[in-house]
Amino acid sequence: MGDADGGHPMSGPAPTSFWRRYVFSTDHKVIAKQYLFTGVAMAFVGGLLAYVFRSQLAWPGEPVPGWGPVGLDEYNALVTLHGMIMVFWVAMPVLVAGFGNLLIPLMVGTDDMAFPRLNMLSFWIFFLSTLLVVASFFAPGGPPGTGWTLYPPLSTSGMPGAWGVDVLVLAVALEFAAFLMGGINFLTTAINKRARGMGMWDLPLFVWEEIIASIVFMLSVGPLIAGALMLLADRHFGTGFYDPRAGGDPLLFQHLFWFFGHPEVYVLLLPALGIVAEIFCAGARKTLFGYRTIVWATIVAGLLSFIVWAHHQFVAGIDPRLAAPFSLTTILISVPFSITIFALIATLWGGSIRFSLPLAWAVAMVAEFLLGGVTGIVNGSAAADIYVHDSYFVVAHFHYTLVPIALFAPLAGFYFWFPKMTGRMLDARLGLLHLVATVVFFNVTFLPQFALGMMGMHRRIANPAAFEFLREGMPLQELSTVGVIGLLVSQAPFVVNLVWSWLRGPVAGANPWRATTLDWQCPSPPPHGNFEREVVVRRGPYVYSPPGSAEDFVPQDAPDAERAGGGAVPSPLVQPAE
Amino acid sequence: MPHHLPEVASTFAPAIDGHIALIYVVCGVWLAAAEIALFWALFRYRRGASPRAAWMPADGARQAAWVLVPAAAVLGFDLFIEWDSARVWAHVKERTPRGNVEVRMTARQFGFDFHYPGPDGRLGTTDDVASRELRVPAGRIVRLEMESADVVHAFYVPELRLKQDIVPGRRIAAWFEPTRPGRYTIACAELCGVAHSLMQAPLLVEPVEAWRRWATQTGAIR
Amino acid sequence: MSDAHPSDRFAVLVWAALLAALLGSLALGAFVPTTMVVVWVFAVAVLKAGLVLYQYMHLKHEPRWVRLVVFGSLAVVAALLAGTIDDIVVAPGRL
Amino acid sequence: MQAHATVARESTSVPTGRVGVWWFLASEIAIFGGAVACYVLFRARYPDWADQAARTLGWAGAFNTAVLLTSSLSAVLAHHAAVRGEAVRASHMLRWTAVGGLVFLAVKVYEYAHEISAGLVPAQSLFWSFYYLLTGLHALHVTAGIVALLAVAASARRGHALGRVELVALYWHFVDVVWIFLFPLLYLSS
Repeated sequence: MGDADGGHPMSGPAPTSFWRRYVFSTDHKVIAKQYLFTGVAMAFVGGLLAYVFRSQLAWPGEPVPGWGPVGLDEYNALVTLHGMIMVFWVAMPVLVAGFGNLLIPLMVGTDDMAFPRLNMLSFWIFFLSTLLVVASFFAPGGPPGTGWTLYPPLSTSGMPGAWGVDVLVLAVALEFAAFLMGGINFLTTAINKRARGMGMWDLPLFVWEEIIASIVFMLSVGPLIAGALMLLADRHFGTGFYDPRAGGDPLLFQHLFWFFGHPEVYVLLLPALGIVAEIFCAGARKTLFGYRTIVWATIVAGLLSFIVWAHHQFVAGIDPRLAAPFSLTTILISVPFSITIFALIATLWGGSIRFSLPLAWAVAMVAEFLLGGVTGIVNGSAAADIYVHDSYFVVAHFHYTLVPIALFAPLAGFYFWFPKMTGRMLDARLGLLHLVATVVFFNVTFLPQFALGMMGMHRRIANPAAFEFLREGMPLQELSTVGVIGLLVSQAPFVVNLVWSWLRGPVAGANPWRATTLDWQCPSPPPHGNFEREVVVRRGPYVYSPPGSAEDFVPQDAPDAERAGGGAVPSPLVQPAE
Repeated sequence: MPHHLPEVASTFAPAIDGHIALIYVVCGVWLAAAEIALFWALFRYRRGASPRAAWMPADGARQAAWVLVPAAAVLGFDLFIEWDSARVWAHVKERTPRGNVEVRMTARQFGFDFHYPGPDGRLGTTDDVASRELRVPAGRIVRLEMESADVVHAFYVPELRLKQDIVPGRRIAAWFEPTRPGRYTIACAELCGVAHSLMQAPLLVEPVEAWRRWATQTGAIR
Repeated sequence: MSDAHPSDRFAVLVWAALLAALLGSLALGAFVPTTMVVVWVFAVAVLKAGLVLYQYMHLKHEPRWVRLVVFGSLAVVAALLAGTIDDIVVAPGRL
Repeated sequence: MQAHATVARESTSVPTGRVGVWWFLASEIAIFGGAVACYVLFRARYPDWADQAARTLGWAGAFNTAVLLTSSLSAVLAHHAAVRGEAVRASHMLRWTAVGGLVFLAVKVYEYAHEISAGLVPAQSLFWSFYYLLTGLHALHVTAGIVALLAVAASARRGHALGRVELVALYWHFVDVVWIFLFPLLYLSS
């Protein structure tokens, strides 16, 4: 078959008009920035929602400055949209689409994604879904108040706002479509557009994590798309998929939702671990410890993630006998992730660690995520879940996992790749202030929630003081609310640093962190088409401090002869047979 | 060790608290070990003290062992926790013993309705006695058969350490044996609509004689 | 690549086999649907799907990982089925 | 600064377009698989659905299966023509495939009209809810397939991007395979 039309023509001449360069661009770097800024903007929206309902929790009934009194249905809607926005419109775009689009083509040494037009389409469908989710605030009949889990029959009865749920489900469906297209692009690019000489085992770990995350997302979202269609049909066409009176079963949606829900949190965790791995290696000047062990552990975790979902439903009405297998698989899945975390720590062991902001953020991510991970064992064990299910212990657990994943890791990635994106360095002093304030207020916000959870506080209640057993917890509520306010305010130095450094920050060269992966072997910011010469990969991704070499790093595509002292560098990984 | 736990008021509450304590101990040790390893590596191998990083070539079995052995230990502890969890879970959830007191409960949007068997001693008959409050004897097994009239609700009493969602279209049983007389609160732990935050009902645990006097006087039981 | 493509005549043969299988399943459909008949009907359906996948979609000539992609997604759906059978089919406590 | 355009590389033996289509079909398998799994679960729960399934037009389903199988044949012939570089024949065969799709939709519309007039609407019972969900979702995919077939047929006629003939044929075969399972599940189990 003629290869002329099989392979995609290389990215054509650089676009010139403003619209083609910045708005309707097919350049993966521009699309990455579009995803990142949409995600960051929605993070402030999600954060402000949290400020409002946390203020209601700390001082029930008092009008919240900047919002006014929070009614009961309003509270439910704030909680619902906070959950939806933070997962689907902050974590997914920033972690999967933002960093994925920015780094995959650069790291595999190619000019752009496999299907550039599909990539552009995926962003604009995502942008439409962002408008829709914001529109669901003002939908006739009020915003949706069903929790981000949208459990029927609550979500299929007309009670919580006539159109709010429909607009929200449509927004989520469009978001799924956008990420299916993105996933196909990521997989095809990583599989088929690798530079010459780059075998699958020479891919940086970040690319592996994005590949596995895309596969897990793509295969787990399918049944929920069918479930969402059934939900909309129940709301509008009088079908009874989830209506027991018509023979349907509300538990069906719970199973479909969590069959997607739990793999989804791993889809977010994997890119974060990838970002941390890249930064640890560059920071410690040391080869990633157990590269293949981590890749295989991540693949096993991806497979296991499809059979753990019912730990969200131990006491939700499923057959008690189902709890044993799911509790076992849930506890088992902590093993592959403990392998990855041990390997990341072992990467630092024996290194020559340079303090830098990205490394500080990556260490903060791992340190805080560990606490999130171990509290997962409490929820994963069926017996303990009898008490902690739907309690603030669960809320504290998933914030101790998701905030390190969706805030600390992307910030580590942002401080690390900002020089590559813009050609400028971020200011270290502002960065350190931002880091310390964020970590302190994060703990002030969520440590008290562990205590509230153990005290028995159950989720999604607007007024804890209405329950006698929660009255003595009110000081903890106020502490947690002060924490949220502090967390929001401590993002100010970051925004200042971002804007100031982009305009007038010190110029960063092509490789400020002296890293070995291909994304650092092209100019900052990379031109349209990324690499000026054909990239030929000669060694694995993490050749740091090889013996007998003056430089403490050897880029993946560096010619063999270039190394001081001649002689081929002993590649720590399989020399790609070409 | 688990902190801030409410008082114990049911027979299986100590088992659940004990299981949570076991997880705190095991996971606490692993957490401390990992955090210490992380921050010790940062300090010990800082650039000043370690000008050149070690060279660890391709990950052979020996290198992988450094990570697989601790992971195997994690697996071992996990399985131990899982064994203990299964034991407690089976005791609390997988069996619902015949209760000395049988009560049927219907949860609906924003309240709990309790039905006692009534003089004929059988539930579901016309002489059932309805009540907005669950009143039970201490030291006796109470068996609840729960249904929902509209959306998903949950029966939750912190002091009993008991939580059970109720899905419409199913009759779900739960049991507990209260130990300490007193007034407790039943709350709905599953988001069920606008006034979910206000949905609660009183639970009164009385000594057996006082309870029997009340029950026979109101005809709640035979 | 072009030699890997069987001739048009072979494609017509596969088509004939597919139609024959269809008639087979119709014939089976006439019987009282005992479990055996149902099993046979689905066996025919799997045979037809196999023919289309392997012959028409050239899954036979694709590298192993492409087959893994197809059967992997089927395995995921099977995992969903296995985990929900007890709750949806048996549905203990169902009114 | 226009970077030196590196040659269009394909790291594996599978062309990039086909890698993308196989992943797309994998996500479609998950969607249809999820919907069919829910239907199968409820069929196992309510054996009495068999007599409701009897009210479907078995002959129409069988005829439609034959139509889709035939249009799969014309899709393969189109792909073979494209491989041999016969642009006009490939485009011609793709059009016949699209015609097959239109015939399928016509029969579906007739079926729906017949069923709705007999009062068998989605809300009539859970079986019919699933019937409309599954056949409706499939019909949407057939419609999208017809549009794609005609688009590729038009560009193929000018000999442009003959590689896409195989990609749209792959998608069409997938739509056929889904129907191969929907037919016994919905029609034959009477």
